[in-house]
Amino acid sequence: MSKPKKLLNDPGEVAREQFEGFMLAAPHLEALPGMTAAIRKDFRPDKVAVVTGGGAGHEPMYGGYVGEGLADAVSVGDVFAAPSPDVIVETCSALSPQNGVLFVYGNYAGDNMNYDIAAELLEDEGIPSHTIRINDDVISAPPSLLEERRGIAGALYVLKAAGAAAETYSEFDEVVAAAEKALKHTASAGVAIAPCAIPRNDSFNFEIAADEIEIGMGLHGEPGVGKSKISSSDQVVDQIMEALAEDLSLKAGDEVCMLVNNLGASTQMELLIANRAANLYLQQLGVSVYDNLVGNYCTSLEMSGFSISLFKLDEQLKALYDQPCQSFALRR
Amino acid sequence: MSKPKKLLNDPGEVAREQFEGFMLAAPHLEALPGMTAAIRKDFRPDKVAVVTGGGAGHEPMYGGYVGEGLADAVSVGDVFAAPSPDVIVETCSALSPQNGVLFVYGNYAGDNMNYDIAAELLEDEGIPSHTIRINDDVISAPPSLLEERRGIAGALYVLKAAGAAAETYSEFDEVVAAAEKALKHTASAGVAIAPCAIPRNDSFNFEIAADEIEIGMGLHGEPGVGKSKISSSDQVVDQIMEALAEDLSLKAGDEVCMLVNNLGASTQMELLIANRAANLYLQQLGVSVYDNLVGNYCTSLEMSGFSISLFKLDEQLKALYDQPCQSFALRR
Amino acid sequence: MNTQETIEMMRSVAHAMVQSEPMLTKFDQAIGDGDHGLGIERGFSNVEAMLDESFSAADVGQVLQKIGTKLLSTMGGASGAIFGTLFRAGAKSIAGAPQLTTEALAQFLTAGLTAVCQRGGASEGDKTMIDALAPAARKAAELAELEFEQAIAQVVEAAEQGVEQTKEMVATTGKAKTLGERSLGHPDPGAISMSLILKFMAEHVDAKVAV
Amino acid sequence: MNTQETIEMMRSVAHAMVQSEPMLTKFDQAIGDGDHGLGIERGFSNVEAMLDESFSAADVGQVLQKIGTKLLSTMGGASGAIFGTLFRAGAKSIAGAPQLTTEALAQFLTAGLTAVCQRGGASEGDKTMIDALAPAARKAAELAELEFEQAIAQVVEAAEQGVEQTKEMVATTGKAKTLGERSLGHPDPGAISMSLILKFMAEHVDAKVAV
Ligand SMILES: Nc1ncnc2c1ncn2[C@@H]1O[C@H](COP(=O)(O)OP(=O)(O)O)[C@@H](O)[C@H]1O
Ligand SMILES: Nc1ncnc2c1ncn2[C@@H]1O[C@H](COP(=O)(O)OP(=O)(O)O)[C@@H](O)[C@H]1O
Ligand SMILES: [Mg+2]
Ligand SMILES: [Mg+2]
Ligand SMILES: [Mg+2]
Ligand SMILES: [Mg+2]
Repeated sequence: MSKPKKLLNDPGEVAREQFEGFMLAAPHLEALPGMTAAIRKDFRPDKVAVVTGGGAGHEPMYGGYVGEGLADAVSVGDVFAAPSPDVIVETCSALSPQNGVLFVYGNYAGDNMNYDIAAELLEDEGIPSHTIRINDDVISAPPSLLEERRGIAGALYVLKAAGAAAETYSEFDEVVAAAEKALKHTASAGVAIAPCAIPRNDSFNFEIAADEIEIGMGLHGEPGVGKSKISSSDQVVDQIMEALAEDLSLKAGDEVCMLVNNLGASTQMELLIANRAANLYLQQLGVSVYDNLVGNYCTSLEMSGFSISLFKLDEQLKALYDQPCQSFALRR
Repeated sequence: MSKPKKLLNDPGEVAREQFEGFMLAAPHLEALPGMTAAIRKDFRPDKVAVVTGGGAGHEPMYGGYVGEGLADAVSVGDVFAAPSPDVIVETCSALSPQNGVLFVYGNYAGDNMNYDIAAELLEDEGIPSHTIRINDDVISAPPSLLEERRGIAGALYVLKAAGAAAETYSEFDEVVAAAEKALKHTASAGVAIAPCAIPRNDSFNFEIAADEIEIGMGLHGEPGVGKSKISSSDQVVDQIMEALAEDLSLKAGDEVCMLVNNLGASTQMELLIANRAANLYLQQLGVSVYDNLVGNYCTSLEMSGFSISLFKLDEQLKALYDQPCQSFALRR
Repeated sequence: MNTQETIEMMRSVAHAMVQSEPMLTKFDQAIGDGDHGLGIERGFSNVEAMLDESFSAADVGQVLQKIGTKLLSTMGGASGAIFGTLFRAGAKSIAGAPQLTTEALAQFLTAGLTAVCQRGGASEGDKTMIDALAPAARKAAELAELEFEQAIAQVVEAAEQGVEQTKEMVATTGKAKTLGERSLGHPDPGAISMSLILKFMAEHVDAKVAV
Repeated sequence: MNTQETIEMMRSVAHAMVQSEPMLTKFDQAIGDGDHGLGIERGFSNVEAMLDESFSAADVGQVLQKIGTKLLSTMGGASGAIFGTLFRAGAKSIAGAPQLTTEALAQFLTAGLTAVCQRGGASEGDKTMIDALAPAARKAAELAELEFEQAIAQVVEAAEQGVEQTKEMVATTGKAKTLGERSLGHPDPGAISMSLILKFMAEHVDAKVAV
């Protein structure tokens, strides 16, 4: 078995060091002293505060989506581990939010529990909040078990819509409704061809044979539809697109944004080749692509593979998507 | 030995397929029929035409830097192979340039010869051109042999400055002078920790032992300063930064843009940790960072490692950097 | 066991939990995301540091409550919330208790169990630490009349049997959830941690008896 | 050798060059970027396709010139420019020649050599295809009086000796350049291609004689 190989300093300090490195490239943010958490310097306390976060290891998610027209604050945990309630509470308090907090994060047991505890503590302090758990991974559970679905790269679209809504709408409930609609309009699925390793561990989190792939594998190696023999990129993309099109009930005339996202170690070439097939699939369906992102937007350390996310537009969501945004990982 | 593993279709068709996938995500460009080449739809023939290109395998370089405020056209060859003179000539002709062509590409024997032949053919057609060969890799040759230095990720800064200059200045020579100055103000160096493989080949282009790295390794596996035992990221970054600071004669009070670029398969976490050390190095030197990019800007297929590029600003270059740009891989 | 003895016991439990990282990592790699050992190490090394010479607490309840707060605030991940909740809710139920008796332990585990089930929405049979915690709580209640030092070994046994049984369960929560059938045959890492906490209590007690 | 025979010979050269891809790839992986074999395959498969039944040319010079143009326009990379230039400049020097004699070959190689040196700025000893081309050109000139069929084997031998010598050279151009000392011991892939082109000419001639 090959071993993970990374160029690091103390592997126990990666979460802190990567956050410091990120902050240096994100001068529009202010770090909370002693924590891997940050807020927008230009946050207006009278707007709804969009707060995100999760475990480290998915860079540039989530910190990369904090900024104008996106989220307002982020809390980061250790690698693949949700941040603790204390950090989340301090992050929110640093915003002094006057119009409530909208939590937007991935639907994982650890995040859910830590954010729920934080929300209860905030409520004690008189800060109301609402929670949106991103569950865009259509392979992770059937439509009948939506609350079981995991959150992956589609978070980008939900954060974009929530952030734009928070800049536009003054009513808390309006912002919540827009973000919830965005989530319903987002569907994602991935494929992994090689594993990832937590820096402190000297072995990979899972194994995939040299001639195998796994469609639907999650960001931490959670299984998808099972291992299969490696076939062609086109075939894999078609299988993924079919799942997404079905989930969003796509039909001719629909308009979507599409993200082809690197899970980590795939070549940009593989992403572009997948993007080709994904576009051809939509063309055949008569669905048009309004905007198309290809790159490293939500990673899983050095996992090799990619995910595809679709964001089905309507008039409102398109207007929100069109609003400018400025952050480390997304500028429009 | 581990084998390369990629999710592709026909490995002989990667250059074409990745280009098609790229074009679908770059609606501001128009492809030349039957070629892996494209021009800006909104090119104004009266401005100086900035034309770039090179072998495939470095995505999003170079096509990703074609658009408003950047290059005007790109020609792409097969993997790690310069485009042929025919393609380059057709690319330029498609622009119908009325104010000359400024070629900006990496300094490699193959590119130099094919672009030189193209330039001669263009001259026969009455289209004058000037050539800038990017040679930002400070490890690849000493300052006394500048013309031997290879071009790597620093191309981004030269294309940014050349593109902005071409939008701003009407005189051909002014644009050339600005781009040449930008090149002189750019220095880069990289480190590789794992090799890359051309998709058609079923073995890697070179080998690095599990406990070794190579500082200064080029985009195609060209050797750098020799193999060394893997140490800490901080040590490697310091060594790279020292080479860059010396080359640009950096001193307290200077201002730079900095790019920490993924060669391919490194984790975003490693990039951010390297970015931390690179910033700390500059802070200690009293050099301030005006803008800081971290991500996949110029890759070498699945090579693992990163490069750091510095762009030393003066008033003119800062003004050019500040100009807006819109492309697949760079938006400001 | 008085407050000072409880502090000493929990210090050695914390130390031993930190040492268990590699083993826990292996099990979370098998059916989870590989970070459970590191989370336990992070949380309990903070607990160990807190329980230094300068640490003091009014009573046993406060010792356990402070441990819970430390776990909750420093661990993160599912297990930070879960074990933090266990210690905090359990401690609240024995607030002011001057001695850690078997009855107090039973109360602690039972109240903690209720809180954990509420917090995470899981119940017995879902292949979580609950499958070690619930039988341990029942056994402690059953032995409530015995001295702590005499009861603890059987409580550990109950927890370890619970761990054994998780091997036959299909995970329905946490990162192992979607492993489905593939989680069969592997024990739940959180359940192992639960049983280890109790086991290291027993080992500390035994070592003291031996001395 | 007349025009039609030259076409046939070059068709079998092209075919054999395409077959040499794996071997050339290995050598370019050793001291270059691993694409030389693929470039040769790309260029010569286009040449082979061009030289089909419908292909016609006025004279030997035109055959070689069309081959050069095809290589230049389809290969890309350093070798596309280099081998394209060799064929185009070489062919120009024997424009109108009705027969491919040894003298014509010598002229072709010598003029091609000059053009290649000008194009890329390299010269003998820099560990490039020039190190196979230059001795081959000299040998052909030396044997100019002999029949093509009798001379070609010795021209191949000169080229192959040139390839051998590249093993002792340190690359100073192309992607192998910065390998420096590490390129020692490995032959130059472009030099191998140069010698193979001549060798496959000789093999075609031999096969015809044998028939
Ligand atoms: N809802 C839940 N209720 C009780 N325990 C849970 C729950 N979800 C997860 N766990 C426990 O947490 C353990 C995993 O902890 P850890 O690896 O730290 O969390 P994560 O899943 O966030 O990586 C599991 O083995 C399980 O025992
Ligand atoms: N300046 C030059 N003059 C002559 N031949 C050269 C020159 N540069 C490179 N070559 C030849 O090209 C070969 C490499 O070709 P190829 O792999 O296609 O090019 P690239 O270096 O662009 O990958 C080398 O082995 C060498 O023989
Ligand atoms: Mg985790
Ligand atoms: Mg090449
Ligand atoms: Mg875990
Ligand atoms: Mg080559």
